[in-house]
Amino acid sequence: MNALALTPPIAPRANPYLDIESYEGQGDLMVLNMGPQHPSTHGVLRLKLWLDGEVVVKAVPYLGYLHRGVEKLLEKLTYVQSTPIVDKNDYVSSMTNELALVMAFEKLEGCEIPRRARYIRTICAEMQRVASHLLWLGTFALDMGGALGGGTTAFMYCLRERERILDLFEELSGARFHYHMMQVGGVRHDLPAGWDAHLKRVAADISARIPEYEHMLSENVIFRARTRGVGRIDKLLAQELGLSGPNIRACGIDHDLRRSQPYAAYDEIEVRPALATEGDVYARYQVRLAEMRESLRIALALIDGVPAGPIMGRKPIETVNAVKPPAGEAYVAIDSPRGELGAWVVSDGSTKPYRCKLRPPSYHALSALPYLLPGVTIPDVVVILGSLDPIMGEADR
Amino acid sequence: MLFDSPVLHALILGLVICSALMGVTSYFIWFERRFAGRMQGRIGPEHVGFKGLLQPIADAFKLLIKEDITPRNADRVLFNLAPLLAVFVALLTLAVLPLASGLVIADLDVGVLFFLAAGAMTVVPTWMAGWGSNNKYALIGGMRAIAQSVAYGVPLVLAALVPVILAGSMNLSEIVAAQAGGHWFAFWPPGPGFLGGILFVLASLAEGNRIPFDIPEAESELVSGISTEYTGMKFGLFYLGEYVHSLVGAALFTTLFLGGFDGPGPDVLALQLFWFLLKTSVVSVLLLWVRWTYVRLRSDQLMTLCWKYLLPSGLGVVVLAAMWVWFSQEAPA
Amino acid sequence: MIGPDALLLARERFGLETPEHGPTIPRERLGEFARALFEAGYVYLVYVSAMHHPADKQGETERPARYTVVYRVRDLARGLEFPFRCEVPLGTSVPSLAAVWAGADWQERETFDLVGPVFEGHPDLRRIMLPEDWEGHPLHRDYAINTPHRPWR
Amino acid sequence: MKHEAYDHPAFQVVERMPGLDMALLKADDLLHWGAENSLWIFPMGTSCCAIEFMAAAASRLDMDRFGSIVRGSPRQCDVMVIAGTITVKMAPRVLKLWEQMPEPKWAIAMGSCAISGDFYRDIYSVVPGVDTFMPVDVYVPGCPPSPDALIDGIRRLQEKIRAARGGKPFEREVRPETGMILPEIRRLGDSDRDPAITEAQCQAVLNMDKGGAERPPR
Repeated sequence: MNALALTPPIAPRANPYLDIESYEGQGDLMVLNMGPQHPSTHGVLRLKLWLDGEVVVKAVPYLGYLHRGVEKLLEKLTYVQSTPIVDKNDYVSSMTNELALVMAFEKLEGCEIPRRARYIRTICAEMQRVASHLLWLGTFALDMGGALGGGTTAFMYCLRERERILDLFEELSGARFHYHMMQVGGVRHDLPAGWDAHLKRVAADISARIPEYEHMLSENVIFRARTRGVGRIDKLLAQELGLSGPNIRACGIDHDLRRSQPYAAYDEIEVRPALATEGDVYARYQVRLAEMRESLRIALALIDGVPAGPIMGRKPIETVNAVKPPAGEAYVAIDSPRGELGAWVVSDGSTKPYRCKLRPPSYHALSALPYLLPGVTIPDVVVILGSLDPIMGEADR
Repeated sequence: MLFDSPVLHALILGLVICSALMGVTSYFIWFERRFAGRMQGRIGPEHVGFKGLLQPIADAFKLLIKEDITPRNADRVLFNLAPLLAVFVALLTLAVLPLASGLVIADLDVGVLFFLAAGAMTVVPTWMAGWGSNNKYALIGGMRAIAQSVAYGVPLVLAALVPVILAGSMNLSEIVAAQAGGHWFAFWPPGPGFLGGILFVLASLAEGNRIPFDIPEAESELVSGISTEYTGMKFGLFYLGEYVHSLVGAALFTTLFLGGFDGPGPDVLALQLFWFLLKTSVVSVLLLWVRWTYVRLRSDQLMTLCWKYLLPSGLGVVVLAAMWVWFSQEAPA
Repeated sequence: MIGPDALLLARERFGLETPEHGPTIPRERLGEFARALFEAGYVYLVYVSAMHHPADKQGETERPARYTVVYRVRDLARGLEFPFRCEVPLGTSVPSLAAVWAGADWQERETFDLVGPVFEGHPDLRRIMLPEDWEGHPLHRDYAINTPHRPWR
Repeated sequence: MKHEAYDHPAFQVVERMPGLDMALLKADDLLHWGAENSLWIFPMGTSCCAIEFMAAAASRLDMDRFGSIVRGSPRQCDVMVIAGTITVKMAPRVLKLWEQMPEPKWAIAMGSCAISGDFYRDIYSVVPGVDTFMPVDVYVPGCPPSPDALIDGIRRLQEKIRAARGGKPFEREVRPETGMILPEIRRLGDSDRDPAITEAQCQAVLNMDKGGAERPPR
């Protein structure tokens, strides 16, 4: 038994299947539905809370309000058509979605990706991570501050920076949101002229802004009081639930797919770990800020050395059934801003995948809620939910 | 003393001040949205009239024509009375506020006691709205308001005691007179006045349910707290009551700690009124600044703040003020 | 990369051949195999998923309609990974691993909801994605993609 | 012929007092000008369009310029912006929230998922277009529509309110027909939509919270 796994759990693990009738609190419990439409459930998640006064006794999350049957649709569409579908799963970082799916198809087909395409993929993934963490920081402060208050100010600042990055991607791929940038064998759009200067300007501005956010949030005594020691996850539970990305790195476990299974151009750059130890909300906040800085550093380091050459490793894709991998099975996982985003694809030799399962990190993050919420008051429910950074489009697929 | 009968005087002056305050509050809301816009790097209301000046009027008209919904099994009396009471209680404190020497609706000798009592009543409409609207979120908001009101009540009284001790009277006009000639309580006795002022600001922020203490009306977790079920003008009254309370809180702070209408220049009514309004607007802009910077506290953190930190420092400040008064008097005969 | 000790475990103790996508464990010994993996340090559950196969002929043997339930676990300390699976004909249930990995609870609920294998021994096997009163499992090969659901579509 | 709506005593007074009806007309005109210029928005954001909706409310394209702020509770809002895919499990909740909004209310269907279900429209769990169960005033096409497209949608809604107030005819916006296969459930304004569907939808909303769709866990 490796030492890392079985560190003593911090708090006795809450029982998510507590029998309500057998609970003897002072009065009877109030059932509160933080329903699918709620200002701070980050999309359409419904939390059924049993409250004793204002303390949560039991929490049952209900998902599925955004289940769009993506896995069934992927079985109906060919390999080439499936990239735009997956864009809309994790709509805050759609490039990383495409990357996971496309790398799974490439592993099935076994084609080789040119070095320039790998560089472009890494830079886009890292800038997408910064944009996604910026949106998370904005909505996280909004959850804490309220619609007409301090939280909105941090929200506006973060979205102002995010617009800069969206301009960058609009210049590269023509779209603000769903880029359809990756394809089997390489990348669809090449870097326009002057794009690297634009990227350097944006990256310099944002790395100058991050201390401003810290000055406004982490040096603020109320913010620290609201986040220190709240929603602590212990290491064993985090691993059993399959948490990944910032959520598990905040618990002190250095599980980063960019380093353990380097893909795209991560083998040519050294990714420094962003770790914290307590595993509470403040640790996740710190890990995400450190990751933003790290991603900007990686993007700046790579942008100068982008090699010349083709951006497409196989013959260009003209028809819809151009990609026809041999029968087989492949699982590829990459490190999206929310954690390990995997695609398990089974192909039966035709131009349509036989089965395509996407492994969303948000679904695993949400499965931690029944363990984290008992014993916590309502304002902390909102803060813990925000700190896990779930995206319902990805969790519900 | 108009028409030398206090009742007529109070009636007319009260009418004038309340209607003026309604206009000032609606444009204070416009100013806050522009101010927050500038703070957040965006333009506030812009296209409704010149620079958005007609925006508060448009909001008021829209609230007038909205359908007036009372939830079916809501407590009808409490539900409909709460907004009216919210505005009434917020305006009540105006009665004792001296705008200029002699220009005060009711020059009570127990002015400080009166506005503390009116302040303590602000929790009643919040709870009535919370209980009356038969909505779980509003109920939680209402319960939080009650727990919160006990916590900030005592530090508010202690903070208001400091100017009473320093001025030796509870009549607000005499407190302002005692601060005449630049001896403002916030600065002149360096110890107690300044600390008492900070305490008063924190407690009045909590009393008016303003960020960072807007826990009963917490939009992000309680949908919109106590005013979840209110539509149209009833919600408008709640919104107005909150802003009137923050303006009146700022006016109270200037009266008690910044010398009310005292300022350089001759004691002409117009000049005194100008000084009073200038100081009040500066203080209310500072409160706005606080509102758009800080995040919200949890209710139990507010309790620990009030009971463990504000209360002892309030006692300390009162003792300091008393010692200052004791030693500054010449030895008793 | 694939954990050597888990491969050893699968070959010696359970006598299964281990192709590239992981051994196929009979359903009776799945719980025991999972517990052995957990003891061996594979504490990180990556995912649980399933495939539905209609009845087909492989070579000459007639294979009934069946589910293939697929698991993948990791040991973060040693950086090892191990996929394994379990084939079950349509009617029978699969033992639930919710007692071994806490994460398997939601994973199995979603697999049951969309693909259809029943996980017996699961603490609360309800549908998680679709409304509770939904008939049928969408990811069956014979489930039409645009089945209507009155009164909304 | 006495129109039954007008035999309310208040209207008798208006008829008798000379000039009062003109005054009321002007007053109504003014009040609707207010409604037009302070549209408080209820963000029914479910998926990607909700992020673009936030970008429209953020600092580059500021919705506050037209006086439209975002409110959390449906009771205080005039416009419901449906941003994102509406699934079968979410539809009764959207209809219930629409019913809870006070009367002069409008709806903006933002994004092609809300307009017609986009490429998810023939999937088992997606409602093909929001106007199959609720009236929609303005359609903002796009996937996702850029923030200035949404603000153009809000301006179009303001023109619609201004035209309706001035009595000028304003033809109802029709969902952009792109020659796609129409869902069996006709849109709300369609002539050949059988009322049984509307009745079933309202019934589904009623027994929604009686555990109809969600059996509570053991």
